[in-house]
Amino acid sequence: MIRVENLHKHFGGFHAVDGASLEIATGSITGLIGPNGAGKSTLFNVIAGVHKPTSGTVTMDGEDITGLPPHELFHKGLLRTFQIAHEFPTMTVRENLMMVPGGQTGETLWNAWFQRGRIAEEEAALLKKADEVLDFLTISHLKDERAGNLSGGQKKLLELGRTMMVEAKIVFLDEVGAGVNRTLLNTIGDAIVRLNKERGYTFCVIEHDMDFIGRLCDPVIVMAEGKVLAEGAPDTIMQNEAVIEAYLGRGLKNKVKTGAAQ
Amino acid sequence: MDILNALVAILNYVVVPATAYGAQLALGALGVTLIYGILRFSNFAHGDTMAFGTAITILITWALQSAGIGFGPLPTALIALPFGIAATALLVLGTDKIVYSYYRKVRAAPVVLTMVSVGVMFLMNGLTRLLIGVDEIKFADGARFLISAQEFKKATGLAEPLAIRSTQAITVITAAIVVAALFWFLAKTRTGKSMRAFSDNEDLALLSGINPSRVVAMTWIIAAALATIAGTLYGLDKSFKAFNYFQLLLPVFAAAIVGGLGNPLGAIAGGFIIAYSEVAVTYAWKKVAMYLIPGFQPDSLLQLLSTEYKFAVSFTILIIVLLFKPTGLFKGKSV
Amino acid sequence: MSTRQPGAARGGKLRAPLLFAAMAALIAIEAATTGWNGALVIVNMGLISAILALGVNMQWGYAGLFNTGVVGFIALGGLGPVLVSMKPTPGAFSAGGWGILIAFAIALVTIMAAVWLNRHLTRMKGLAILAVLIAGFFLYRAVFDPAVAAIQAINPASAGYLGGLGLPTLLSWPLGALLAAGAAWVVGKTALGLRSDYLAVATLGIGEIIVAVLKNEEWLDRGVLNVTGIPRPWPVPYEVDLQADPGFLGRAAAFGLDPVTASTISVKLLYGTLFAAVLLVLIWALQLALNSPWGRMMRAIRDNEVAAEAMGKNVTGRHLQIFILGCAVIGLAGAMMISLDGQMTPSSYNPLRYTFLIWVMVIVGGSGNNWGSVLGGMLIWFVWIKAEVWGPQIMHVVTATLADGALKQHLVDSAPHMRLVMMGLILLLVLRFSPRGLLPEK
Amino acid sequence: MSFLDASSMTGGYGAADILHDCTLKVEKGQIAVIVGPNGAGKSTAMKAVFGMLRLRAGKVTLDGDDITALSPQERVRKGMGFVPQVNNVFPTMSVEENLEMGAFIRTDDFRDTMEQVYDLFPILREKRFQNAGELSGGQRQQVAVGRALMTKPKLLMLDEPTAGVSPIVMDELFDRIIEVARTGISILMVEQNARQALEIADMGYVLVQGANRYTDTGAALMADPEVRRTFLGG
Amino acid sequence: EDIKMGISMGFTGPLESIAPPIASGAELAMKEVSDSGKLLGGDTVTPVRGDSTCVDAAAATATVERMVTSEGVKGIVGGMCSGETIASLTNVAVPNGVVMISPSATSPALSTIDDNGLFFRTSPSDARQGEVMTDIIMEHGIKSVAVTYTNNDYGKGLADSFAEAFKAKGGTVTIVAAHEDGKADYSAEVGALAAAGGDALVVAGYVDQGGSGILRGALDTGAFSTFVLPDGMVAATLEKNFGTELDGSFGQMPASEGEGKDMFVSLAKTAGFDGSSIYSAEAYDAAALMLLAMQAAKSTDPKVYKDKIMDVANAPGEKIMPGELAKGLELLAEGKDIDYVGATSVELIGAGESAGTFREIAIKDGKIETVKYR
Ligand SMILES: Nc1ncnc2c1ncn2[C@@H]1O[C@H](COP(=O)(O)OP(=O)(O)OP(=O)(O)O)[C@@H](O)[C@H]1O
Ligand SMILES: Nc1ncnc2c1ncn2[C@@H]1O[C@H](COP(=O)(O)OP(=O)(O)OP(=O)(O)O)[C@@H](O)[C@H]1O
Ligand SMILES: CC(C)C[C@H](N)C(=O)O
Ligand SMILES: [Mg+2]
Ligand SMILES: [Mg+2]
Repeated sequence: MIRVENLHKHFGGFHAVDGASLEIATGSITGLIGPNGAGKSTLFNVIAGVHKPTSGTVTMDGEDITGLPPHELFHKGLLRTFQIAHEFPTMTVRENLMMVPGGQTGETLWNAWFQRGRIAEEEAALLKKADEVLDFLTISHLKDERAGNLSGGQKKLLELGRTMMVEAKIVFLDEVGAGVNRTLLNTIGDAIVRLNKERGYTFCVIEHDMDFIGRLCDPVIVMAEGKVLAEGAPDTIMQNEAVIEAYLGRGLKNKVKTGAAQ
Repeated sequence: MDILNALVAILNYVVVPATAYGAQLALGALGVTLIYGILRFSNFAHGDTMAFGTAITILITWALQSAGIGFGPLPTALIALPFGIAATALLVLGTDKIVYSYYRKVRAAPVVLTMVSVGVMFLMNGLTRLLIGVDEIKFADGARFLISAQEFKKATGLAEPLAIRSTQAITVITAAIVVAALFWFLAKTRTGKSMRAFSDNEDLALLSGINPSRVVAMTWIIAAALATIAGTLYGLDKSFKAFNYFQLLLPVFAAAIVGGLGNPLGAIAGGFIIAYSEVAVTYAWKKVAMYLIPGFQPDSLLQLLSTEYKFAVSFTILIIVLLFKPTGLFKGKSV
Repeated sequence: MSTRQPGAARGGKLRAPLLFAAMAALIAIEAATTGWNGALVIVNMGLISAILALGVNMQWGYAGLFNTGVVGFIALGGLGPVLVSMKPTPGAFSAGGWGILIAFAIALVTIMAAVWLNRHLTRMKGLAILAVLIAGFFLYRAVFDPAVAAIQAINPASAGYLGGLGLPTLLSWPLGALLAAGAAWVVGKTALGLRSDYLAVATLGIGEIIVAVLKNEEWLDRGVLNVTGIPRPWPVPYEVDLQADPGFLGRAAAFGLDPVTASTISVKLLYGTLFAAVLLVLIWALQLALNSPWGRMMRAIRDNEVAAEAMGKNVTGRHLQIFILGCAVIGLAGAMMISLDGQMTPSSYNPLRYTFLIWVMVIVGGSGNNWGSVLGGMLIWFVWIKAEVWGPQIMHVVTATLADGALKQHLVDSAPHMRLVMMGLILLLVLRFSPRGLLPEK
Repeated sequence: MSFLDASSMTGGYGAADILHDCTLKVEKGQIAVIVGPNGAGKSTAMKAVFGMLRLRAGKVTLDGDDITALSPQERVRKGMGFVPQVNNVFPTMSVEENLEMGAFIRTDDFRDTMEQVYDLFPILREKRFQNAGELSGGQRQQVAVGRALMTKPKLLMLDEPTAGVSPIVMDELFDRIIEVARTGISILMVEQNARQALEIADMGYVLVQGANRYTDTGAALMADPEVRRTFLGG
Repeated sequence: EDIKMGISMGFTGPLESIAPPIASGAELAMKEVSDSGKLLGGDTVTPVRGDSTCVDAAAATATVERMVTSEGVKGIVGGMCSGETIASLTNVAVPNGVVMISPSATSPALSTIDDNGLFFRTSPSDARQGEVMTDIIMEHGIKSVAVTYTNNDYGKGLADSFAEAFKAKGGTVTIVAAHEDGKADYSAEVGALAAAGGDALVVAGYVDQGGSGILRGALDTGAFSTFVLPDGMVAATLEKNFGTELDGSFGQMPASEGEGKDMFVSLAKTAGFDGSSIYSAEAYDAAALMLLAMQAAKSTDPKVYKDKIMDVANAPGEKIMPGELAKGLELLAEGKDIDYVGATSVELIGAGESAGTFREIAIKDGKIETVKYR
């Protein structure tokens, strides 16, 4: 369980996160929504150790993890994806996945020189795993492509694929859906559910696609102006006036499309 | 009286020279910072661009002098300067066309452009020497001093002299004007803004209808002007020697970085920080202390570090600044 | 930073062997036209350059660390042979050695005290630290200065320094690597957090500082007075000894070689073999490392530090590791170079030759590719040396049609500067037709 | 002839073609939407229309003029505006300067256009002096669209303008796009929020592996169960 | 036969501007001998220039290696700077048994180097100059000086030997501060020197390097008005750049009494270069000595003629002046002994270096004037 208590993150005079407190229950798929600039990504970044909080604490299963560097959090089972894809551009798609698992034998120089047998075995296993993930994401034809050459959506898929390479406890997904084809997004949603059910991953998902949120998440936390605005089951949230006002809106005003010429 | 003497000593040996040197570094750093800010690479050829510009200016100065044209109390070279700038601009524009443009087109990594600039540096290096040779050249004329040491002593009756060279004054004033103009240009004018836009996101600049070749050309022309001005002022104040301009590169880069690459204000601040730290930390404070504390006769020179380490001092300060402000004092860029 | 590059290098699998064959051919042509002695001199320094380039390539090509303090680490490595293989100066250690050690201890204690205060004080922290540092500095100088003076007083014309340990020169190579690695640790701990060009200038400064120290701390290495006569490493003999050795003369005669040629060539071949052996071991180790998960991790870190950090890689730790390793390799090459030159001249360490030229080698060879670095090292060194000859020759051709006169005279006089022009031209040509280097990273 | 007529475009980044005989057309004042799986070549097609990709075959005409050989910035002057999918702001320039750069080719007074953009995206007015690089993902997207609107283009091309923006802003954006179209500006956009987009589209293109798979009016595509299932997420 | 002779100088690098006249000096002697047609019955001499860079030991070694092994030079005039000279001497010249005569490498270390009798120099060791300078300063009644030197083996060696000699004679040295050549600015050095004070400033530097920068700064700020200028500082550029500002300053340089130098300067003038430039005359003598020794040994083999160099350089024998090389060759051919005087009154002592006669100079009305020789 992740517990965030009275968290503040200030950029200069600007309070991007302004006293947010929330909990992500173990085993849940928690949705995090809110207007652009509400501080969602900033909150993620603070939890994941990219930013140091101005004040407040983050605990994971009772352990204080505030301000730990990202790589340590990774080894505690806390993974995250980035809103703007952070691929390794000059490496192949497959390598992008294979580099993920921690504690690989071949990651120390000594072993790289003197434990080559063991490394070969591990690599074979990793390769298989990576190919499975690529298959799942429908991009296995790109496995030897430089990741930098992927299309915008493909990069997002790769981003998600990395979290599937290891046994994680909790995964933070920052808008995996943005730019991803909706059909594929449905498949991704299914996968998230499956990982959640079968492997017991906890998810925290930022997403602006309300269909996706509605289908996957319970509970949903709404942030606005750096604070938690509302929290609850998706249905109730979507009825919440404040949420509609600040975030959901009431649909298109120009229902009728009238082109000038036709 | 002794307090005045101490003050004058500090002025004469620390403040005046460091200010002039700082302004010289700042002018050089402006050019480096501009290229870095807009074309996104560290231009190692800048020192040699300065040398080339100065060489041309000198040749024209000589021509003017032999034609009997002068500039009153000011150095003749100032009249020649615009011509030097024009020639240098042509040279760098040509270089850009023949060399750099290709790498921009293929979007080579910045370090490749930096290496390319090393190649250009070698070439320009040779070119300048072919043009004007390797000897030391003095081309300053006009009045040498604003205040000369002897006059000052006579006028004030102080034991310590104070001298301000006219070139020092010209350098400081020019630096102030140039930085203000550049700052205004980049922040307020359409062309200036389009240059910054280009530096931020080349593709998007293209999509906004900004003509990249124009931006690049403008950048080079301004850089050429800055280099020629910096080089000529430096040469007027000291003397011209092709090799020294290459050596100038190091403190110039240090200055640009301390201030924050890509930021004109930073270049100025950086220039002064480097200059003052070099002069002040290695200054022997003995005389000043003796003036201030009557009867004090120290054995040592009261010098924190010997002058051998003056470069080390400025770089140590640079490193300390960077540790606390990783992109320089004025929040520079990093590619 | 955009990484899109023009079409992949042509030549595919055969490219590397072909280019190395071409390099070999260049050397062979050089040997055929100017003799093996000259060619071997170039080869030997070329091998050292290749190792230097490998070290820089580890830092830049593997991890994206822009180290422009190469010259400093080469110089530090060069200190290795001085400290190991020179004879100790009699009486120097007892005169001032202890004083210097005590001074260093004082410095260490001062710094530790400052760090302790920094951690444990809350009020008046800055003031207290400043006071401790200043007091420590003066105490240090008070102990250090007389000790240095005492050492320098001993036979200043030819000694005036502590001297070395009088041990075999080969031992100095690992020591050179260790010295550089130690400095790299300190530098890395402080400066590695900086980004690209800022790290570049910080290391540039550090390189200058190291060289300044070597130039001015005469008790250590005689400073600008240079240490000469550094013994050769085993098994390299002296030519004059060979020329006096009847056995050798006999063998030389059997080959139909005159003693001078035979001896000079044998010495160079021996050096070359030693250097090549070191290079091969390094290449083997580096290739294995680069193609292992370790190498993959390094490339990931280079590509995107933030993402690598999020994927559980300790970016700072790895940066430090690769920085230290790269510097160690550079230091090793620095030590080898000094035992080839037989002398340590601190003032010769200028950044143009020992930082930029090495960088040119890495970039021209193809950053991220070990074999590229080797090729770049050999080729650029070859060019650097040959440009000295080619420059005037070109000038000669250029001026051949000119009438005698001031212009021609001026041009002919400027011929030596064609060396720089040549160098620039070749660099630009290589980068123009192969912007990712001759052997690009795959 | 259509206002924009990009026909039979074939080409790619390197040796292999990404686009295969791809055709896109937009009438004056109409909205055309491109949908398709990730990596189908939608962005590539947009770049091709805008002249950022060398075509091996095909032809692009705008308002009857052949512009196939023009450079991107010449096309801007011809009245085309483009919001790329990624890297679509000037990160170290302020929001206001970003908008000014959008109006770079304009010589008239663009104050009122800027006011309109601020009215459309009020958050941008608040952040007008902040650097665009410091904005949240969705805010940047708003800057990007705002910048393109500043050009007052005749043809506005948008590559996934709503990726990462909140529902309320997405609605506003589509509303605004409709209004823009009503003033006679043609719109060509790529969308993954395909259902919302097709709702307002006059014309829809489904692109698969660089080729036109389905082409029809937006409503017709929405109605096609096959299209819905395979490309629009049900 | 055509004899090739190497000239290894720093044509590029920090001393690039003083290298050409040195090389021209050497070439003048070679041309003179060639034209005379009297060397070993009509041999000609071809100079081979090489760039030693002055600072890069490896590059200098490669350059000299090329001269020796591929060009087959029979002797080398060079190197120019002491460090680079030591490197090419021990790494190339000694192993290959080639004679090197340096006109300008003045480090005391070269006096004791293990050279198999192959190395000579036509300039004196800096150890000697320090003593001479002390005497001159003392005679001016100056008891307290500040010293600045160019931070290399030459500057440091000279400054050290001077400081020692000066203190031994009861003088006070207020500060000994190095300056790096080719730097942008010398305010810090001038400031430190001024603060230390003294009646005169000794500038052991190079005239078209940092030395001038220091002079400029010290003059402009009024820090010093009297300067002591050793060899590296005495050159025509001094007159040109400082004019009368240096009036009252003085100094010394290795050079000797007699008309040799003047004859050389006028020869140089005809040949189109500045013979009064530093070490130019020494280079002429270096080349001349080598060629005369060949004649004396009747061999171009360095291992043979190296033993004749001291003979032709020193008495007894007929004195040979610059421009009289033909005469020297004739005499040697006849089996007579010569005493080469040359442009710098060559007298080789000890391990084959110039004995060190010095010319004391003073600056009056903006001109360098010879006071006397000592
Ligand atoms: N480095 C920074 N410097 C200054 N302000 C920042 C910085 N990073 C973010 N902000 C500000 O903090 C606020 C919150 O940003 P954040 O990225 O967390 O929003 P978000 O909720 O993720 O929005 P979106 O849904 O659009 O991604 C924004 O207003 C943004 O301008
Ligand atoms: N710069 C590039 N170099 C090489 N190949 C590229 C490059 N950019 C894209 N590609 C390839 O071209 C194909 C089409 O890419 P494009 O960006 O047009 O897709 P898209 O339809 O826009 O997808 P998305 O919906 O994910 O943005 C992809 O397979 C991608 O891998
Ligand atoms: C050219 C000379 C001034 C060199 C100097 N005498 C030296 O030994 O380094
Ligand atoms: Mg966000
Ligand atoms: Mg796309």
